[in-house]
Amino acid sequence: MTPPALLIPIVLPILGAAIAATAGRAGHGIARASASLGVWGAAVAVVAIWLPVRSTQEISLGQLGFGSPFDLRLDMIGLVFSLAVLIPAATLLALQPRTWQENTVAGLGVAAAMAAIEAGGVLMTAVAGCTAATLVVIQLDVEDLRAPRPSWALLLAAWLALAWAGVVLQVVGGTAVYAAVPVSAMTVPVFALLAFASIFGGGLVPWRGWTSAIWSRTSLRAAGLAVATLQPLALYLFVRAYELGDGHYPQSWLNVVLAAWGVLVAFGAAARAQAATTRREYMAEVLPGLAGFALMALAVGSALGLIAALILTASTAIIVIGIALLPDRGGAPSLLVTAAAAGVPPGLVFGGRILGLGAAIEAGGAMGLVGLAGVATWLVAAAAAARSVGLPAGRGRSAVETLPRVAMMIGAAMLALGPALALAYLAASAAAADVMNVPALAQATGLGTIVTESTVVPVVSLLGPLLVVGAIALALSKRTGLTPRTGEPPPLFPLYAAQAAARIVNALRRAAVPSEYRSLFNPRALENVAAGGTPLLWLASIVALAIAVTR
Amino acid sequence: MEPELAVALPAAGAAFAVALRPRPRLALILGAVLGAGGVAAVLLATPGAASNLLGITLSLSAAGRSMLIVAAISLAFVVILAPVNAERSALLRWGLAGLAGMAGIAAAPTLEVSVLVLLALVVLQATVEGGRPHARRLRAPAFAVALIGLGLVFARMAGPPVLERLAAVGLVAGLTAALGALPYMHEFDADERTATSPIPWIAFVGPVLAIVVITRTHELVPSAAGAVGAMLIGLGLLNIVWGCVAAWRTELPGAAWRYSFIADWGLAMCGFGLGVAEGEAGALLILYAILLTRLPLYLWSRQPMRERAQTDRPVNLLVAAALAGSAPFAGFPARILLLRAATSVFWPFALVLAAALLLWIPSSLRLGRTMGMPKGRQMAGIAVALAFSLALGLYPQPLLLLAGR
Amino acid sequence: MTAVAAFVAWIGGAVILVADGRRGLALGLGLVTAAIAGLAFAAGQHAAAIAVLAGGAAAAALRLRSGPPGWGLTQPGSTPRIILAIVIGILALYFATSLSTGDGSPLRFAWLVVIALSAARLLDCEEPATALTAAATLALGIGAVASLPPAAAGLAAAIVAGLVAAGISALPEVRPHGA
Amino acid sequence: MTQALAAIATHALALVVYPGGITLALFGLAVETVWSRLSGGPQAMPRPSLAHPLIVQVAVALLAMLAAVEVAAPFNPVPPAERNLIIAAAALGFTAWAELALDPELVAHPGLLLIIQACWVLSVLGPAIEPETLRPQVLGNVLVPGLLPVKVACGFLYLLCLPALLRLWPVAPRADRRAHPRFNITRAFVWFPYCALFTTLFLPPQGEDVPGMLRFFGVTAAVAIVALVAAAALARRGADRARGLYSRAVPPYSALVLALVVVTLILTR
Repeated sequence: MTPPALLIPIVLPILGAAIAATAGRAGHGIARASASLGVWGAAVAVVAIWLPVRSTQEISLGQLGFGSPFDLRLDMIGLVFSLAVLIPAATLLALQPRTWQENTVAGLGVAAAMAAIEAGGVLMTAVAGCTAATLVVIQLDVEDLRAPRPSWALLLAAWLALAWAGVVLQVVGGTAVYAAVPVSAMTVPVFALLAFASIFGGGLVPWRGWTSAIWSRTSLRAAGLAVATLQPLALYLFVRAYELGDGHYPQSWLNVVLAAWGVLVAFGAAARAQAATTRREYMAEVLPGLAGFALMALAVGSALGLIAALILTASTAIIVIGIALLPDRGGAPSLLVTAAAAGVPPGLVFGGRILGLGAAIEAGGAMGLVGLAGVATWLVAAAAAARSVGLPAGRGRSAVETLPRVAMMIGAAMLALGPALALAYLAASAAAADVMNVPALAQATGLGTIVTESTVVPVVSLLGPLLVVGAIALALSKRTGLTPRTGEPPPLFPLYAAQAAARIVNALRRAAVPSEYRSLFNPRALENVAAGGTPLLWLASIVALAIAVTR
Repeated sequence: MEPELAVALPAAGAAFAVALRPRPRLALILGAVLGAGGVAAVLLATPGAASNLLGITLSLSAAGRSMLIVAAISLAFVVILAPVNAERSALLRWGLAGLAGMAGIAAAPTLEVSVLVLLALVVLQATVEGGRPHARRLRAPAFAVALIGLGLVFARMAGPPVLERLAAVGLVAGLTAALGALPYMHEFDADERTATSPIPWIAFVGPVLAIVVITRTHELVPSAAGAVGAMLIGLGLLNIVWGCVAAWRTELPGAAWRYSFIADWGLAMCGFGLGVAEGEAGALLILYAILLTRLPLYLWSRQPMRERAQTDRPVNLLVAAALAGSAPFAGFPARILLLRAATSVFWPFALVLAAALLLWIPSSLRLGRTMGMPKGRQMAGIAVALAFSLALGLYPQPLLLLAGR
Repeated sequence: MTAVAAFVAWIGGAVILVADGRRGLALGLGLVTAAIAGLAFAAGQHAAAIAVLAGGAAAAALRLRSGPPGWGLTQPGSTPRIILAIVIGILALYFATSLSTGDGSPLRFAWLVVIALSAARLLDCEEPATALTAAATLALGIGAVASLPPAAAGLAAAIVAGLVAAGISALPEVRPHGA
Repeated sequence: MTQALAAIATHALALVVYPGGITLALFGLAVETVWSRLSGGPQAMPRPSLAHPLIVQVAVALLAMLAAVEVAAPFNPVPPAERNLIIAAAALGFTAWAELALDPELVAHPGLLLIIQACWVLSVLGPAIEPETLRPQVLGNVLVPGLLPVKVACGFLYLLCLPALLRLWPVAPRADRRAHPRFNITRAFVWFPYCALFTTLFLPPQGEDVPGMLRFFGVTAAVAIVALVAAAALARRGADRARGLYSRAVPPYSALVLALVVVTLILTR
């Protein structure tokens, strides 16, 4: 493969979107096929480009004009995140019906996300990421204008923050290209900007952020794609931050703060999930919870943590498909997807969380305490998942956009994939080596076991038999208790903080200038004065300017 | 002789178009040919090379030349895909007159001559029949000319440094007044024809004028560069905040569009005020975007605004994204350049700027809706405007190179 | 000589600021033209002086064609304008003589008063003829700044200024046609 | 390949026979029988259908097996290096929620149970933070004076939580209106992992010989007895007192333990 091939994974979804836009008017089927084929093509292309070489490939296509070179790069980290974006997007585009406009915008959004991942520098990632975010917002609005969606301003702020981080790197270090930034340029302010971009761009917040809110939409076609596109991008930035800092964040306390934030995100999601009144509300909290755990693992700062984060990110990418295709009603599909997402053993999420939390505790100190909180949070999430089985369905979704059997297969596959954790670990450790020094211990892992600092996790030999025994036992068991129960189960604990926050927000929204003072501030009068061509204002302004500059 | 032709050919085109008003098609053809000749002259002109064919030395700077080219592209594109209710020959007539004036402003040997050309343009525009009284239409732009004139007088005076600063006040305030930005906003009637409204100043002539005035100001009052920068940034921020908030909250959609131009100008003023190459490049990008995207979109929004048709289709949202400066459109790289400039000069300003950049979103969503449900030529026009914005956003290098950046 | 010319320029500008009739406006324009031409002569810029004189004279003459009839010099409500003219004169004197240094105070005074008084007139008029006269005066003032030392544009600027001034006065009056 | 198959075979053996499946079932049934007698419940063990067990029982048994193989029982086929505390904690933690999901009648006051479970997690993982290890037997072997207060405090907390986690407290589920506690087969599966985990974490490991094995099971049984006695005492005092203890006493005590963990962490660094 020649380096220009790196353009293919970006171009193919654009091509698919273009065909969807031009030929899609003839029938939504053509649009659906072209958009999904474009994205599938990109996924295949990414693998085909990387496999023959199995090392980083780069291409530089000159300057773009705003201080950023048009550099593309595909390394193992890029490959992992590309697939984390492309596979769920391609699957959802293929399986769910959409209008040609939705297909077009979705295809373009995926292309932008690919460009963000393949970008060789921070600035290009910012431009491409902002494009992806913009297209996600448009896609959500096209689907349903009045339904909840992420705040455009917040997303723009996030990507602008990343752009600012890029320009700071340029000013301080002379370049914002990932591979060339001097370690000294990766300062705490730069990291803070990057973290802001990541947290708000990906909705990684402990309160009910957009990743939860969009799940209250009537249709979840765009919501699934939105999370599948933007959430991995957010985590990707934190991974690249390691590369910028030569395997470290600028200060070790940043790791602790970020990991604690990750646990808070997961706890927030779990707390809301356990108080959900419908199954839809519960499902809304699954992905933020998964992202929170991935963030926590990522922030540990060790190779094991990063590997766990990559495994969790990949798992989340698959679970997104299941959730997006799941009907609101209960039953085996719902139970399996919920169990897989909650990290029930021997699933892949279980393995990822074991590694991530283990990495935190093995790191010791404050990080150990964060790990402890992480385990507790996991159990809260498990309790919420258990409670969700008895919840009523919610508002219900159009049957056309749900595929319970596919969702059930995904859930079952995610549970059965636990024994493949070692394989995932191998791939993730190869990817982690792109951004940090992976100790020989971690690299020397065989196909069956994972060696951590203090233990060895016998993945295949332990989880394999467990899976087999479990499958046989479950096949023989009597299925009772899976039917929806009457009455909504009470929350495990009330959300006092959320209620207080909601009260404050409502009070702020209702806040208005008291009527007796309204005459003091009359925007229309102010506009009339400013825009009325008032010579007195002009003269006063000149005097003010003269005084200001001659003082 | 390219600069002379760059002025003369569009001027002749405008004159023919006026003279041939009863025969609009002929007027259109002749105007287009002469206008194309003028643009060819601009294209062939070597930046910085002087020509003295008429006893007056004319030369085009790289930035001025690039802005003229972009303005010509904008004009051609607006004329070709003219809004349904607009008469193409009228658009071309006024566009060519403006282009001739802009070429004159850009090619003039001194700022005084540029300002005289501007005054001629101001009076010519005020002479066209419009909705507002003649004297009122003349007032603000002519006052701008007077302010620049006073600035020039102070710049010519020998004496203490305060004189240079006063000169800077005159020049900067004059430029702001010529554009119609805050606090020197021109009277605006949303129903007025575009040609006679303040929009041409802020959206068509303004970019070239700003380049000329700012370049000359740095030459005339070099020791007051700090004061010039401070004033531009101060006024820029004022215009950003006011423009964005007013574009969002004001009652009439037409006025909202005008405020949106003001907000963009605020950004450009900040870019020029920062006084570093990246800032100027960012400001230039904003000005290109005004000419190639915001102005054409404004023109195509006028008919739906009259019909009070507001929709939220994908195209409206794309327009909103382009106007808001979101990636991948032109505003985003411009903002990156501005942030870089601000970071290298005084990073807290970058923070203020970054926060201010978010103010564009609500107003842009509103403006996007005013495009109605575009069809036919309007749809094509909007698509081309968005394509220009996209090209500028993804690959601004060629235009910035054209401007010598 | 130059001081007298500068004083005449102020008188001319003041007349334009105060006058509402076409004759008054033409007179003011004529006085300003004469003053600037005189200053140009005094500075040795003969060709420029002629250009300004020609353009200004034509503008003044053309002004007589249109606008409110009569002189209109002492219309009710003109007192503030008279005071403004005096204030502008005093301020210009301060800037031209006290604040700035070097030769050519009358020249500086003339520049300042012509431009400031025409700007003041532009801000306070509703009549097209008055506004156009102020604009023509402004053109002459800026032309003077460009054509006289220490600026380098010389004759070209004077010709452009003369042409613009004459052209402005030649334009027809426009009345609003409604929205 | 042979090694891999051997590893699979030994782990399968551990899961199904010892210390998993059969072992935990025998241990649990014995203890549960004692508890049934103590609490005045049915004297005879119900006969679950081995051909078609209830799904909740299967799920809990699988989780309990996974937890059981992580304990430091002598002759455990799973090598000591391959045992992991988080797997044990997570698997045991999930048992309660598997019951809530599949048979909510089994779970009383899930909210309070969640709080107790959080306290229990602290008691399990608290001692692991300073040594930075996840091997359960290593933690059991820690006898550093500086870490002993944490270990003792966590051990006590573990024992405090045990009756609630095993649902031995006199707090009945809303749907369960029986006068006496029923013979709980699902609970029988978790007796061994809970008690053996305590033995593993808070007492030094026993030798890999028969006396060591007897000692291990003796201590584990003693832990079960402590839990039974505590549960009986709670039963006598009534549901309200039990709820009061677990909602007003155990969480503050856990906070103290957490503070102790933090202070120890600071002092040892």
